[in-house]
Amino acid sequence: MNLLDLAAAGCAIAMIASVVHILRGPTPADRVIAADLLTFSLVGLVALVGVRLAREGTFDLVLVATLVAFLAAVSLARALTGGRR
Amino acid sequence: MNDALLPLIVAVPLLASGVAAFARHRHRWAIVLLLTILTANIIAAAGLVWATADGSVVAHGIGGWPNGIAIPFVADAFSALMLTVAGLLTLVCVVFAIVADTGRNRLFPALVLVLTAGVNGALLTADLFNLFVFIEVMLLPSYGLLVLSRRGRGTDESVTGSRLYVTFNLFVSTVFLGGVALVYGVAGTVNLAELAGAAQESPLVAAALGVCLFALAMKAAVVPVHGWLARAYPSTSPAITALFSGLHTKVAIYAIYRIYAVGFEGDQTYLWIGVAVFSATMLIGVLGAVGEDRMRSILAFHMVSQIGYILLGVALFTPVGLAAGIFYLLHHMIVKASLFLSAGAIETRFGTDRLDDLRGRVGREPVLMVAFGVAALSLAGVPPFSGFFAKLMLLVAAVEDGQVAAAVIAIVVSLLTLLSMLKIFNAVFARTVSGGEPVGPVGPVRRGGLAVAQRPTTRAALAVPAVVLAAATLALGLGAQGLFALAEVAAAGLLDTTGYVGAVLP
Amino acid sequence: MTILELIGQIIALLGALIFVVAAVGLRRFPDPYARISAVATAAGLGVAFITVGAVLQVPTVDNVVKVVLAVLLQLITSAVAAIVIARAAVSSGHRFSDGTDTAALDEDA
Amino acid sequence: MTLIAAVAAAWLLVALAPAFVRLTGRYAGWPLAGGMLGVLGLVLSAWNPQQVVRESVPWIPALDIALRLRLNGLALLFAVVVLAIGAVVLVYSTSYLRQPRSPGFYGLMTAFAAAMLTLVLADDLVVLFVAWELTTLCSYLLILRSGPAAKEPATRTLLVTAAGGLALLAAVVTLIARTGTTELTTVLAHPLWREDPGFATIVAVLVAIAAMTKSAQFPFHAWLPDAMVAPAPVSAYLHAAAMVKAGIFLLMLFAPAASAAAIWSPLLVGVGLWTALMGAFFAVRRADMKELLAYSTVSQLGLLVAVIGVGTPTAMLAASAHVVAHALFKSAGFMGVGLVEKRTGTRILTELRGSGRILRWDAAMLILAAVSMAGIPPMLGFISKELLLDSFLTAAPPALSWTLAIVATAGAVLTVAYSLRLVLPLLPGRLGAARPGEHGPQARPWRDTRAMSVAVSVPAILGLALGAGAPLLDPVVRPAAAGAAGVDVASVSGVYLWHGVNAALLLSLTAIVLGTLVGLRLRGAPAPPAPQRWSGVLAVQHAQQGIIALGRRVGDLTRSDVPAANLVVPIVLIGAAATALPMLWRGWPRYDEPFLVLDLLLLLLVAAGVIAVSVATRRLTAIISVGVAGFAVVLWFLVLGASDVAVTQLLVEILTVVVMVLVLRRMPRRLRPSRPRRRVLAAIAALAAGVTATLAALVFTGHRELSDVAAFFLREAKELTGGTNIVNTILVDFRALDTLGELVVLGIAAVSITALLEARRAVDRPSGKGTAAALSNARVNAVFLTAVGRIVAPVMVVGSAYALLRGHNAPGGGFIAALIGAAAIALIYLAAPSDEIPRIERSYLAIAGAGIVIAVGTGVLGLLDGSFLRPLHFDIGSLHLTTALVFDLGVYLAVFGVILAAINRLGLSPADAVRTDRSSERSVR
Amino acid sequence: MILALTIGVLVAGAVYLLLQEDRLRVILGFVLLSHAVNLLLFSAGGIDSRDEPLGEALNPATTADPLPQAFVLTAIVIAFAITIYLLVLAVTGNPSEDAGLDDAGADDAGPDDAKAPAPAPTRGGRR
Amino acid sequence: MILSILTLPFRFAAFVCWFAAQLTLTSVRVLGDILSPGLTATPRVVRLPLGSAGDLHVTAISVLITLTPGTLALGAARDDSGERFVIVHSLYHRDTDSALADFADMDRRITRAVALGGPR
Ligand code: NA
Ligand code: NA
Repeated sequence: MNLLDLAAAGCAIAMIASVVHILRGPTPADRVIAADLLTFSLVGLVALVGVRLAREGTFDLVLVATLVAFLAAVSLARALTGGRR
Repeated sequence: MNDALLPLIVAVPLLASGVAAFARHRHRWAIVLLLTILTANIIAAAGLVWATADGSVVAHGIGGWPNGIAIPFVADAFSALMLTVAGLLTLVCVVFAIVADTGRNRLFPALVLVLTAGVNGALLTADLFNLFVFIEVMLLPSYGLLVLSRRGRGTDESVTGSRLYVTFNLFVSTVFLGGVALVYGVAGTVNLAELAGAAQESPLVAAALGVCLFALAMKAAVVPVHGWLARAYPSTSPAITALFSGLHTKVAIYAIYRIYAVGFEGDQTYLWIGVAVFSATMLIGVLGAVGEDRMRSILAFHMVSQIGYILLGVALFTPVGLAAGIFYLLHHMIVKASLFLSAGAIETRFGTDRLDDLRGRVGREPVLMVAFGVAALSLAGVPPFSGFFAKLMLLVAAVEDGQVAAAVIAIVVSLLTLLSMLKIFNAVFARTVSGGEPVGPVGPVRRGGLAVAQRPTTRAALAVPAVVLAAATLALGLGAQGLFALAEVAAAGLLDTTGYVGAVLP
Repeated sequence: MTILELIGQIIALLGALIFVVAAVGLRRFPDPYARISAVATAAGLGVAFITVGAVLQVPTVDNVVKVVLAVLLQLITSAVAAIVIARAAVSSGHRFSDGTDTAALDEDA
Repeated sequence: MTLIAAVAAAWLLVALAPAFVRLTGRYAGWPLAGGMLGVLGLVLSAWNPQQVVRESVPWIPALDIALRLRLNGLALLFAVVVLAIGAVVLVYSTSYLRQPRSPGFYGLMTAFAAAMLTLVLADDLVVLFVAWELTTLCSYLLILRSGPAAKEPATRTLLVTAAGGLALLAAVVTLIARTGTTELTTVLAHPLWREDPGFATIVAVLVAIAAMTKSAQFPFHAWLPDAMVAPAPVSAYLHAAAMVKAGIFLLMLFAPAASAAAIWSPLLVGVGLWTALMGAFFAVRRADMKELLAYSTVSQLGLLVAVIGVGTPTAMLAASAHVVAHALFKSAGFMGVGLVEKRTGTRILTELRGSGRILRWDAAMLILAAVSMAGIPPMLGFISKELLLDSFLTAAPPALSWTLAIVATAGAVLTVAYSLRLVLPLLPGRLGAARPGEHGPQARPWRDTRAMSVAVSVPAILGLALGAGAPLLDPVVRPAAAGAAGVDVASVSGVYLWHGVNAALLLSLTAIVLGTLVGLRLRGAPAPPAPQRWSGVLAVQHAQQGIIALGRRVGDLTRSDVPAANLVVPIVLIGAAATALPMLWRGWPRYDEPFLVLDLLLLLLVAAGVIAVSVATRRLTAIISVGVAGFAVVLWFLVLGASDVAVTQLLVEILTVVVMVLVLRRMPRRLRPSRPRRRVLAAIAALAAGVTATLAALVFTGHRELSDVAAFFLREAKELTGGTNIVNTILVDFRALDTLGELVVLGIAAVSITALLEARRAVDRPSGKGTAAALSNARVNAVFLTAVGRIVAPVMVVGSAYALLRGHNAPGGGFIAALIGAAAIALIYLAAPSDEIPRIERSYLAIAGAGIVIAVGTGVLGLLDGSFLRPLHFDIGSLHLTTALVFDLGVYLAVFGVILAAINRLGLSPADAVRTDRSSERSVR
Repeated sequence: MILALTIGVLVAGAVYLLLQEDRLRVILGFVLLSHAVNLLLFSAGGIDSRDEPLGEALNPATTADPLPQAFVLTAIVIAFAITIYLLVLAVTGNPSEDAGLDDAGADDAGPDDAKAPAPAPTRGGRR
Repeated sequence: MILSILTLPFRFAAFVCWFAAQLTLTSVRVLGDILSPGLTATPRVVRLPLGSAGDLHVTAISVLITLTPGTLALGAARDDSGERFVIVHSLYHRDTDSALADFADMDRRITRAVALGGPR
């Protein structure tokens, strides 16, 4: 039993919880927040799965994700205000 | 000829399109570039016809990688003929577009050049995935051309039509790609030459290629998946409708011919499906046309109907049937574009293509009348125009093959075709024949916010493209021998694919 | 399993726990702002822990450099994202939970 | 080559017609008539009574189609009729026409004559059909050009005759397919006619239908009276002498062969006699001279068809003679009526009473034609009617023959009656006098219509002359009859005025007497109301409208711009086809157990995302939910061993969200709700599609070893390209063409987006008002993203460059690099305190274009090493460079261009958008 | 098996969305559909070998088929371009198309779902 | 100056350690609240004055506040005199003053940790 699997399971739980929260809301901001959590638990999962499967691109993917993933969050925030800055 | 130069027929228009993308406000040079490249394209294609007319096949593996690895470009008589006619059409439609304004948009040259490259690539490639890519290369500029309008404001209709067009074509592409995936899944290759006969040997490959064929049939607007075309085509500018009519569905038809010939080696097992479906296509298409009240809607439904005829050739898969189908295909590209262009000339001048709005308003238009009349008769299969010989050969092939029902439908559909063409002719040109004066309101007619000044007759430049193509259909009728001999060579290449396969995998 | 790997695994597990807690917080907190707060922490720290934990399994120079960079970036970008979301929430009229003192928002700035 | 020359000369006349009109105005009829007689001379000079003249010029050898001509008796007969009457009618036209220039009229009339000549001389099925269709076309245009009222009749005429043409086409196709040749002589002599009764019957019926439409036989007769809107010369030529004779010609041509079919004779005789009676019956009661003649034509053609159906040598002789007789008296009749109308302004019988005195010669000529039509000796009409009656009487068996003869006689009675009615007002003395209170018509002076008078006189007098000198006709009608009957000329008797007293003569005399009585009795009778011909016209009209209505309904089936409506059909079809999938089942695909849990987790995630997006009611929720599925797919790619793909997918996901949000603010917040019914149906379709897709994946994939091409890549890629990232070597080396296409797609997407947004501004909707005073300052709050940008943007740029450079050997490459670069652009846009600041004025098109130029240019360089897109390798010192990198740079720029286009074009606030629109308008002027 | 199910789920969702009226739903349907096809391409290469095709001396028995990966990369980017175009097209219609959907009034200003109560002034008198 | 550059890593490390401890403390508190029934939060929005701090400074303090469990920067503001503020949402501070004190402390530490002109 590798603890990383357990950690991956934790990330997965967080992801599923985010999806539920995305659907339940109740406010648009909640959906955006949940999307944020989802994105970052994905990054976690990528790191864990990538290492477990010895994927060479793992940390490239993580690095790229940390570089760009917040753009999605920022965009979604913009959506909350209807495009107003 | 050096086979390695074959890809240039795609590369040169692409290169030019990249250059044309720099065109800014004054872009006369871009138009000159466009016309130069299109002319060169025709010359190159004609050269290919010359090189392949004896049945030989020109092939080149791109990048010089080993056979089976490289993406192959192949030109035989069929693809060379298609290249030539497609190139010709493009040039004629582009001239019309430039005269009729759409073509003066600064984005126009780049879009058309990429479209040309896409068409050429799709006609030359012998790799299914690459075909998918080139279909996309055709589609993306088409999306732009669809909404292009020099006057600055697209209509609601063009947006709605675009949405349908884009959505449907995206669906088609996705299904096609799915089919390619299935082919790779079962056969382990997407190289058409390596797939030669595979569908005949394995029902799995047949089913996978069947998905690709289904997608292409959707793209070709075969009944019952034809509705999109009849709705989307009339929504854009006349020049673009004409251009698309000659290119998009026809590339799909070409691919259907090619894939069925190579992949299935003309397997007789599935031909009945084609005969049934394509007969229905002829009939439903023409009925739709009869019911429409706009020139371009009528013509668009006719495309559907005529596609049935064209594809009947591959569904017969006899030497005469294939040759007739190919002849029909080439004839139809010319005639349909001619019809769209003469309709477009009327529409450009009067601001509408609705028959009820045009009735009684069009004065004497002898030149357009003759052009339209000739093309319409050719479409209906009336001699001595090319459509007659196309239909005659097809009918003979069908009867020889025992497909009497299809032949009967084809004949009945001719009459309905004539009926719907009369609808246009009577509404628009009857006055020209009877020599009377227009009784409708004379003066600027406002429509879509545009004031159209009425001049005695349509500018000659607007009519010339339609006339050129109408003359072509007469020439192809009286001189059917020339094209038919080539069509026979092309058909022979489909019946016996060893030349094609051997050129790709020597 | 080396000790480094074990430590890494524990750190990663901790990171995962932070995510789980954030997920619970998402359920439990009364208003979007509290939830953003919970998620912001998890996004920054959870990812940092997990990636560090992961890189300890394959600590090549290449990977470590990437992870250090990633962690730094993550801490900054995730927090800024949270701030942007929070401000957007405020300016799009998302309510604070009852009992929140929001006087500071009203003063003229 | 005389025949060829004759046909060519005829068509040359067509080409010359406009020139003649230009030179001589309406008098062009004279030279054209001369030309036509010249053509007739050519034909006669080619004629050889001993031998059929045949000539051929190759046309489409591939299909065995040639311009084959042959001159036999039948062809001669019809050629003479067509050309001679044609010349007369052209002369008539010079005076009839009032417009100084009618190039269309003369062109079409000569074209018609040329087509008819080609038709009768054709010895090739295709040539025959082409000519046949040309006559149809010419007649349509000739009717159509006679005025606005002619549109509908012309259309109906065309539809009916074109339908007949298609029957002939069907016959032609069947003949070609079954006999393997297009040569008419061979086809007609083919043994198949006797060997295959089914074939014979089908072709016979098709030919009969074709002929009957053209010759206005029941039930296709309606078009002919309908077509009377055409001017007199057209009616005289087409609807009396020429076009309607095409059908008769066709029947006589095919008779020897088609009579092998049992149905041939009864069909022709039955339809012909019925039409003869019906036409005559209608003709008797017409008040309009032209209408009367039109129905008379229908009737006379009926007699011809019937007698051809009899098929004996006598019958064919009768047919041949009657063709000539009818051509003469009917052309004279129509032209005469036209002349009367020209001179008096009317052609209504009652209005013409008393005009005989003023019309004099013209009236006399019309009367002469009518006498021939009535079959009164010594006119040619009498002779041909005698022959007709005789043919019916000699047709076996006797019981039937008498029935036929009596019916024909009944027709003859009516013929006499209507002929009498036609000329009564013109007759001298009491018969034609005006009634008290009526003022006879005023006539125009004869001088104006001299040419018309001449033209009417020629056939009218010929009808008399050829009746008196009947044997003069023998050289023309006997060979024709022999050909049509399929016998030697010797076995066809000659034409005589006096046959002696026989049954036919008695019937004929009876007809004359009874007909006169009927005619006189009907003299004052009013014309019946509801003209019967409308029933036929209505039938055509109804058929036309019915088809149009049906067509509209067919169009309605697909009349929707909603994509869903157009997608449902293919989706259902695919689903239906998928029911065959279980038949292809070949066990479960190969699968590695260790991945099971992980795979299940990803499945769960995808499912969560899919369900979430399906139930979402808000746009924001929907795009976030789709992101869930997208992230799960990213993980799938990673798990499946595709880091490059995973990175790309991740970047694409993020950038898609960025663009989606730009779009989102221009749409309502809520998704358009679907009706429950649609939702349920869609769900069912979705379920079926899901099952189909799963099954397809199981059946079609995972059952084979590593493909040859994949094995090649794994084995050789490093060696051949120097790269160790196999996927990247495929992208930029082995399948660079795909990549080239892809980057072109991206680059041109930028152009298309620009085109779209220039053609049509994006919708804008007001964004809500700011609510929190303290946080409302965008400029102050821009610090966060700006600061992050200062840190992250350089990393992005470096990372982008890094990915670009090392892509060949490790995850990376042009796409990933560009997407990272594009993310930097997105960041700059998002960080800016206003929409306007970050715009990069239009250079994105240049960037995209440069990308395409660089990539294609690199590809073309490859030709130096023998192939387009062949990467070139350089070693500069220890540094190994490949043009694949330059290619990747092209990719990079293209991706960059499209993102810039989307952000620049969509990221504008309304005020900015207006400004941009103005500038773009300026730019296109 | 699991990948096949994933493809099935994606296709089901895609078809469901494609058959809806809303333009954005249709676009999202295409996004899902292209995911499905991309995974199908992977599946076509065989998914029992999942080692990355990176580096030298690759074991053909365990290394994933690189060709579908290249295909998918191409397909992703093409789909991306078209998706962007579709998105732009979705907002270049007539504003009246969405008449009735406009969440006018309170709903427009307020962020809450219908379920949540309408925004009300909170303590501190914000708003 | 040279000294300050040399000491920077140590000062920064010290700050990181302090911050880590801070994180742990607050984490435990928030964790306890979330995982136990009921919430003990006393949410409030406060305005943290930062004088004429630069952009990076404002961002850094906001990021740190946001990373800390239970607190969240909502955005920045600037008053007429040009003074900058960060508006902070805090869940567990009993009153505005204690919150401001905590944040000011954090601000002081980070300033000291990264200052190049020597500790203030
Ligand atoms: Na926090
Ligand atoms: Na608690």
